[in-house]
Amino acid sequence: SGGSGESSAEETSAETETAAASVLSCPESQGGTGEDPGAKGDPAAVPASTGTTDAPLKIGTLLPTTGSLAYLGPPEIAGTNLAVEEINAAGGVLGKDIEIVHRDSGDTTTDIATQSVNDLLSQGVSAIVGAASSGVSKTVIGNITGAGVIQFSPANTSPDFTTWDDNGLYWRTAPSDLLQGRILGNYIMSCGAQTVGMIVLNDAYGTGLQSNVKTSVESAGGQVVAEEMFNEGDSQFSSQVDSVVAAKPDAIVVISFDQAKSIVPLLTAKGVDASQLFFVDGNTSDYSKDLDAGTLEGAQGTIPGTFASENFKESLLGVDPALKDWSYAGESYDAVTLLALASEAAGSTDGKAIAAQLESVSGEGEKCYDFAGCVTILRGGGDIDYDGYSGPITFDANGDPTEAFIGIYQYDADNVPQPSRSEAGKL
Amino acid sequence: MLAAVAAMFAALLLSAPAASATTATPDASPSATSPDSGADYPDRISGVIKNEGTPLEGVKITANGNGYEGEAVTGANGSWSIGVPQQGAYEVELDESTLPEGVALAEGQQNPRTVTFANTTNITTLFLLGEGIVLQEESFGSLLLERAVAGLSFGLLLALSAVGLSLIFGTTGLTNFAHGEMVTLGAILAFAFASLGMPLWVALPLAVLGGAAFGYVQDAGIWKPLRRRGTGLVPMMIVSIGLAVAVRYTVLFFFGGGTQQLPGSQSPILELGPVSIPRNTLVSLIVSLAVILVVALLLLRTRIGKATRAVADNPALAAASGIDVDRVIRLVWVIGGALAAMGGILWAYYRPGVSFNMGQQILLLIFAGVTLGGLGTVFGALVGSVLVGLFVEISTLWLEADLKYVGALVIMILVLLVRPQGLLGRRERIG
Amino acid sequence: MDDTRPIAQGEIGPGCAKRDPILVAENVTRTYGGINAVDVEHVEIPRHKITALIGPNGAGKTTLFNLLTGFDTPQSGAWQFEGKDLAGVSAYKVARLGMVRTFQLTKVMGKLTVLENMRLGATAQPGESLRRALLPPLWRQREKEITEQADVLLAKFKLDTKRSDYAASLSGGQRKLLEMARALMVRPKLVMLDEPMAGVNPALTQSLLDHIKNLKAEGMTVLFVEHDMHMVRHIADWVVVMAEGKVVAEGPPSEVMKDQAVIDAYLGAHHDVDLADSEGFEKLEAELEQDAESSVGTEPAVQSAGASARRHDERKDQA
Amino acid sequence: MSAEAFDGDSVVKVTDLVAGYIPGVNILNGCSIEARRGELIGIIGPNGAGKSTLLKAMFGLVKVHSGTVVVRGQDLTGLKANKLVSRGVGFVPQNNNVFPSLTIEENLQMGVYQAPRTFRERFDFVAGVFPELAKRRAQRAGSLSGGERQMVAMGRALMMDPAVLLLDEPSAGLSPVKQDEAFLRVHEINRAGVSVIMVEQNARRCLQICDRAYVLDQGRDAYTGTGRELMKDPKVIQLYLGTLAETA
Amino acid sequence: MDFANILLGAFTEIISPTTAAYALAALGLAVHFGYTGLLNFGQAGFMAVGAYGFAIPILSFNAPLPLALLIALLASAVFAVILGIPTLRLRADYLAIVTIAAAEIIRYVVTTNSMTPVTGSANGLAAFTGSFYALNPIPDGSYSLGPVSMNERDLWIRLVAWTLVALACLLVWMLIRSPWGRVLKGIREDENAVRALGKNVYAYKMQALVIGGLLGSLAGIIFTLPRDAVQPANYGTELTFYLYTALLLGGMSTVLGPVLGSMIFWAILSVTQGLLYGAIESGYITFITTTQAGQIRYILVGVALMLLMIFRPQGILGNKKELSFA
Ligand SMILES: Nc1ncnc2c1ncn2[C@@H]1O[C@H](COP(=O)(O)OP(=O)(O)OP(=O)(O)O)[C@@H](O)[C@H]1O
Ligand SMILES: Nc1ncnc2c1ncn2[C@@H]1O[C@H](COP(=O)(O)OP(=O)(O)OP(=O)(O)O)[C@@H](O)[C@H]1O
Ligand SMILES: [Mg+2]
Ligand SMILES: [Mg+2]
Repeated sequence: SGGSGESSAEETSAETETAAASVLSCPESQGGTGEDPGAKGDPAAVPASTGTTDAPLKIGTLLPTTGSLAYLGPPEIAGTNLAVEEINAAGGVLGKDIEIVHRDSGDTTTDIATQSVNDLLSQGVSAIVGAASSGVSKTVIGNITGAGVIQFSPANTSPDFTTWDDNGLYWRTAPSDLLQGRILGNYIMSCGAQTVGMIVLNDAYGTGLQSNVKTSVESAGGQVVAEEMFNEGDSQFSSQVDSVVAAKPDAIVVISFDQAKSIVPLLTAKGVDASQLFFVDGNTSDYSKDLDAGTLEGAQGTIPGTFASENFKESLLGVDPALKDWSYAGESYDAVTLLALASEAAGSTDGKAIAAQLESVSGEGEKCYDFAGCVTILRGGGDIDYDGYSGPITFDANGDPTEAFIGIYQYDADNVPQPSRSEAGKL
Repeated sequence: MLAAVAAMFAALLLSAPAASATTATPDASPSATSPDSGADYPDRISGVIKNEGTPLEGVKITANGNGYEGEAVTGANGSWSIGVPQQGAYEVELDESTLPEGVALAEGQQNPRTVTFANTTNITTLFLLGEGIVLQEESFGSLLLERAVAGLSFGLLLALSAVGLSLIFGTTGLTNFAHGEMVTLGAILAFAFASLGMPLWVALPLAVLGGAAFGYVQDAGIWKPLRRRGTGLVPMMIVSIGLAVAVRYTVLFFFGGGTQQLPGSQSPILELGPVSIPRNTLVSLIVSLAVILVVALLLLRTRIGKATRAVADNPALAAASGIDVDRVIRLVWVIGGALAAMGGILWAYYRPGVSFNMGQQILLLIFAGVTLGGLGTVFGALVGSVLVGLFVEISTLWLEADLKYVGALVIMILVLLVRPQGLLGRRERIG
Repeated sequence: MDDTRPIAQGEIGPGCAKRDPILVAENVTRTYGGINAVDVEHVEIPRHKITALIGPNGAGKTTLFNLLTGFDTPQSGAWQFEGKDLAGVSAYKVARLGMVRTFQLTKVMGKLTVLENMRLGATAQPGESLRRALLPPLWRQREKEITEQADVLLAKFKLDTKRSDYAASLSGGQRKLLEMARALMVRPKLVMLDEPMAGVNPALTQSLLDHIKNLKAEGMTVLFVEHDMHMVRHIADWVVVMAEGKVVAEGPPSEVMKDQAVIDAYLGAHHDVDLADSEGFEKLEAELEQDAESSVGTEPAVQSAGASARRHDERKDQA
Repeated sequence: MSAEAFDGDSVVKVTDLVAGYIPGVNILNGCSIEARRGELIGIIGPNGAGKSTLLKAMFGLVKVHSGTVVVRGQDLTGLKANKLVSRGVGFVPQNNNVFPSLTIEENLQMGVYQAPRTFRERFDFVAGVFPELAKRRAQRAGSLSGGERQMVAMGRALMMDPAVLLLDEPSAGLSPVKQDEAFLRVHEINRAGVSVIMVEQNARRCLQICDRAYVLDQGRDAYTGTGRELMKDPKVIQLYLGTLAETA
Repeated sequence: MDFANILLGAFTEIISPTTAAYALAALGLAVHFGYTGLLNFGQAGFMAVGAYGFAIPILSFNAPLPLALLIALLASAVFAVILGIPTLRLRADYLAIVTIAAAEIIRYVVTTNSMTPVTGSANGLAAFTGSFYALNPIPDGSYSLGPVSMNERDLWIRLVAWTLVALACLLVWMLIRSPWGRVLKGIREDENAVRALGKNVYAYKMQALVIGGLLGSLAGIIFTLPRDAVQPANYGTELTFYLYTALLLGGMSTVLGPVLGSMIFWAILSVTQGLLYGAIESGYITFITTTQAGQIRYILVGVALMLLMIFRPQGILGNKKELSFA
């Protein structure tokens, strides 16, 4: 991947000399590949658990397999499955293999989530990993946390959950939009843009990012000259694209999920240079099959978390060979691993007891990077600090991660995002 | 904890040279952009100095705070960057004497200014020169023209699907909520055939044929048996909802939830006088119009066309006139399926993109078009859909973009207030 | 109540004034595209009488009914019912005022039983207001009365056996009967019947005529459109003839039916001829053919009908 | 025109027909009628007797539970309507007998749906019978007056040129002249070799022109005889014909 | 595969407040469509008006519960009237599309970002049911209703919801068997005939629209209470489709049909899920994964819907005879 990163760097610098003044000049790519956060433990060398449990730890998932976010489901589910595999290979939690039950979250139009939650709760799960969409999470958070079960989202980024009245049972591995938005906005300005246009998905995710990008653009002295919203379920974006292009901004941020696949061709057809385009985690994905080669070359995007390592990708493919995307796979993996560790630390599979341990297994203590490694330390009486695929993960009392890396990616000539640089931030 | 972050970051940086060993401009030298101080510090204050879009080289910036002073001079691309030892508040100043002749800071730009940073490793501040940020405005006329063209294309595309819907409604009385899925299927089939390696000129007609076949199978498998049993229109409508759900999720099952592109989905923009229009859109505009006119003429002029209207009016009497009602309805489903599939393909090029719910997403607009024009009339479907398309696009001149369908829907309601039978529909005689 | 005073005031003729009109229409016009469906200068309908409105097909009789009862709006015109101006008044208000019409193409509430159809016609049912509907004691009594009234009418109209069947299961003639019986449930001041007996069995028609005459005795005014001249002759006190939207003749039935213009345009010279008697048949035939000679060539067409029918047979025989 | 005209072979023979709309409720309870070559058959009876049901059952529009319908030697019981049309049977229903959104001309075209080439010729014939239809051929049937619709419905049947014609109250709603005209044309067609079965409430006129007639009551053929016989039968008069026309 | 658990799941759904909300809304549709013939495809809009009309006053100006309730009902009555003015003159099929459009307009308007402070835009509103649960007289603890156990909060909302359903059924039943109801049915069959008999058809239609709409908005409130959140996306056309499904499953011109239909609808959803996931998790089905099961389940639901309508088009409680006169 380093090889293609190189060519894109050349391209952009070449264009800086020749192309029109509006073309941006971003800080040099630092390249980089995803690295495992640290050495994995040896599952064979894990000592036996000191605690026991009557019922094995049972975790439910509430991830989208239908509805408009259906494409986000597979990597997330694979992430959780991979974690479960690894945990059980290391002997499970409290002496028993853990169980995982998958249910569909649908999207907010189908209201399938409530039903799935009822089903999961009736099966006695201790924690539910999900939902992906902040909107869905809001409709079920009362139900889940009201039943004394942990809700652990790998992908909710809405700031609202920070202050939600959740009995301390809502947690998430995805950083709130605050950080990604700030870093992206600032990064765009550091590329020399003065005016920014945005095409934004009108939902918790989109508007959260949008307002943070806007704040940082404005505080850097730039101006957001066009903001066009579209709704989930909208499917043609010509008016949004046209009016953003009409404002002739130096940079255009596309805050969307899959809709980017329809938005980008409209933008580039209108003569927008790829290097003016910026994406976010919802849409910084591989477009090699969707767009003509070179279309996105030089465009950039941010994804929270460190770059997905080759190792991790391979392991995920082992779980689900059909995977194409990696979005939130790390966050999902980390969610399950953290739950298992906290359960082990609590010596219990009760939701509230697990929740009480989440903060401590994520921060302050001896670094460890997977279940086998961490649980070895834990059973040896040590204090652990789990760092996962999604970042260093240290929870605050609200259940939010307090620090995170935001990876910046740059598209190569094949329309594949390549790691460009990484910025750390605290919340 | 902080140390841990730093360590992580260091690890990343360390891995970087390995990856970029062959890079022409080694990233270890930020001096490629500008020579500055504090290159080793991870926390940086930076910016780009441009005058009317041209980067300025050699402008000097200083940062002062927390007992540290750093300075930088802009590079060839106008960018500057000062590393600082820790986050916090710094006073940043642009040395105006280093600006070229005749260039000054824009009005209202503070200099020096206080830049505060917390929690992120980089902070940017811009010094705007000259007139600062100038907002770009297009004239209302050209905006209107642009939206009208977009609306016309969108409307014609809706019309193609709407004609199929209207035909089926007109002949069988069925409000077919599965029509969206028939639209989707056209695009999905086109995608499937194309990804089997067929050239487009084979894949697209095959997809239309597939749509026709779907219409045929639907009628043979569901609607005809239901008619036989004398099932009422409302239960049939619910059946169509069930069918829509089943088909939609079957497509999801095989196709997945993501968006895919058909070959040739990115098309250049053609400039025709004052109008600029993507090539694909222009082609689809012409195809829609031609197909609709042909269908309309067939219905008005041919025997079988008249038979469809006769069946619509009174199936029993149609049978008593020697019309094979089932055959006529079958034909209508086949044509409706083909038109929907064609609409789906054009829709996939217009958006652009193929997804499992693409038809469902425009179903309401299709219905609105059909209704506005007058249910069951082909020209009504055409006129109504074009109006819906135009209103969707033109209303964005005043409405927020996320309300763009509202404009069209309100107009439809208002028109029906004046003409309850739709624009081209006919009022029934009482008594 | 045998009122033998003359109906018209002054000279009898199209649009003449009546001694005691219940309905007066002035300059009512309605055009569809190019067709003048209704163009009535002046017409008055006498109170407490039975008036027949006759005229060729497409003369505008039904359209006039639609206009007068608020189901259609005229291009111009004014009309008063019992002195009240009705132009622009909506259909249900017209009915409330006591002017109730039936439809030529019957309208029955298919998925309501025949009895419910009848009950729906009744007026002054307090339970029809939303507020009182929830308190059955307020409307039970009235419901009982209504049902009795309905049962009497149903028996008269020979629909009693169909009382609790869905109206959708009625035969064509039974629908006509229900339509009329339902209108009578309203107990209107003026009942306007649009071809009430078309499709009704003649024996039954005959027995209903007395009922209609009784209505007059009860103080109702009847205006009806009918093509059955026996019926017109039998019960009408007054006949109004329309043609091409205009009132062309008026008068007592015996007079009007002797009017040559009416005979030419509407009745035909031989409508009383017995076709069973072959002489009569030929008379009529000759007459009609003579009429038709002026219009499109009937003769060759008839021949061709015969010819092609024979061809048809041959075709079948070959098959 | 009558007795000598038919040679005895039966064109339509309905035997013991039992039919109804709802399972379990029979409207026709074993009804038998017959029309021989070139005969004009009248069917009269009180409202709700099942006359229309009989025609619809013969034409495959109502479910036949038992009994047979034989047309020119072929058993056509329960065949679909359009099949019957191609075997030379034409039908004019009592209600809903035009296509409202089609123009008059298109309505008439539907009459010759299976033989579009004959349209010109047949149209001229129908125009001769009902000149007003030709004059307003472009008007939509839905906007026509009741009588005009009836003319269109009759016209459509006359277009068909069938071997057997089933008419359900063709004269209802027509003005007296038009009624006479209609009866006369039906008679003419019949004389040209078409067997006609006609349901009528204008019973006297019907009995006057028909060769034979059936009186239908409660789903059965109660009386039968030549038109003239029935017209004179006091019981028939009392129960079905009334005396109104006579007193006039 | 644990059949007891699957049945338990189905039973849980049958008594859930969401099912009660569906029942109320479908009952409203029975008034609209089943009895008056108004093909209202905008019931989701009424539900949205109820939900937002309830949540906004509480969140925006701290309205007490009864006031919020009143505002919600008033808002939906006003919506019904505004909707009725242009639409009640329309033919049934036109009305269907216009009401869908109106409901979608409502949804777009509460979704638009320009009204975020009031409506919360696409995120919706949350945390407004405190005053409702504060009224809960049931002491804390765990209660069981048959095999289902629930806490005091769940019991309270179920009690309220199903009591409302019962009251609404009673109300509709009384209205429909009154002469007022007869006029509605007459209008359903032929409004011109009813007009000719001197009834103010427009007013009756409006009354029916308002009553059904009020039931819809009550349903909207019940729907939000257990979630403590309103989400605009919940109120899309799909919801109306499902309501119609429930209505027709039960029988459209019946009072108990909509209630039964909602129960069946949710039981089908739950059982298909239970069977499918059960079969996969216990290894009976190996060729699909649980990821795909969510999709298969919907395919099954769609097919089940079709089959039900094909084999019992009049609904469970409906009268087959009515259908033979379409
Ligand atoms: N909506 C309409 N559009 C066009 N023409 C119409 C419309 N309504 C009526 N007409 C025409 O107006 C004329 C009068 O029709 P109307 O129904 O009043 O006749 P009528 O006297 O009742 O005839 P009939 O005795 O046949 O019932 C007819 O020629 C008819 O075709
Ligand atoms: N669609 C239907 N469903 C159920 N019953 C019906 C239906 N149509 C007619 N009937 C019943 O069948 C019986 C015969 O009806 P039919 O229409 O054959 O009578 P008819 O002899 O033609 O009467 P009319 O002279 O009034 O037209 C009547 O009792 C009627 O109630
Ligand atoms: Mg008339
Ligand atoms: Mg009949």
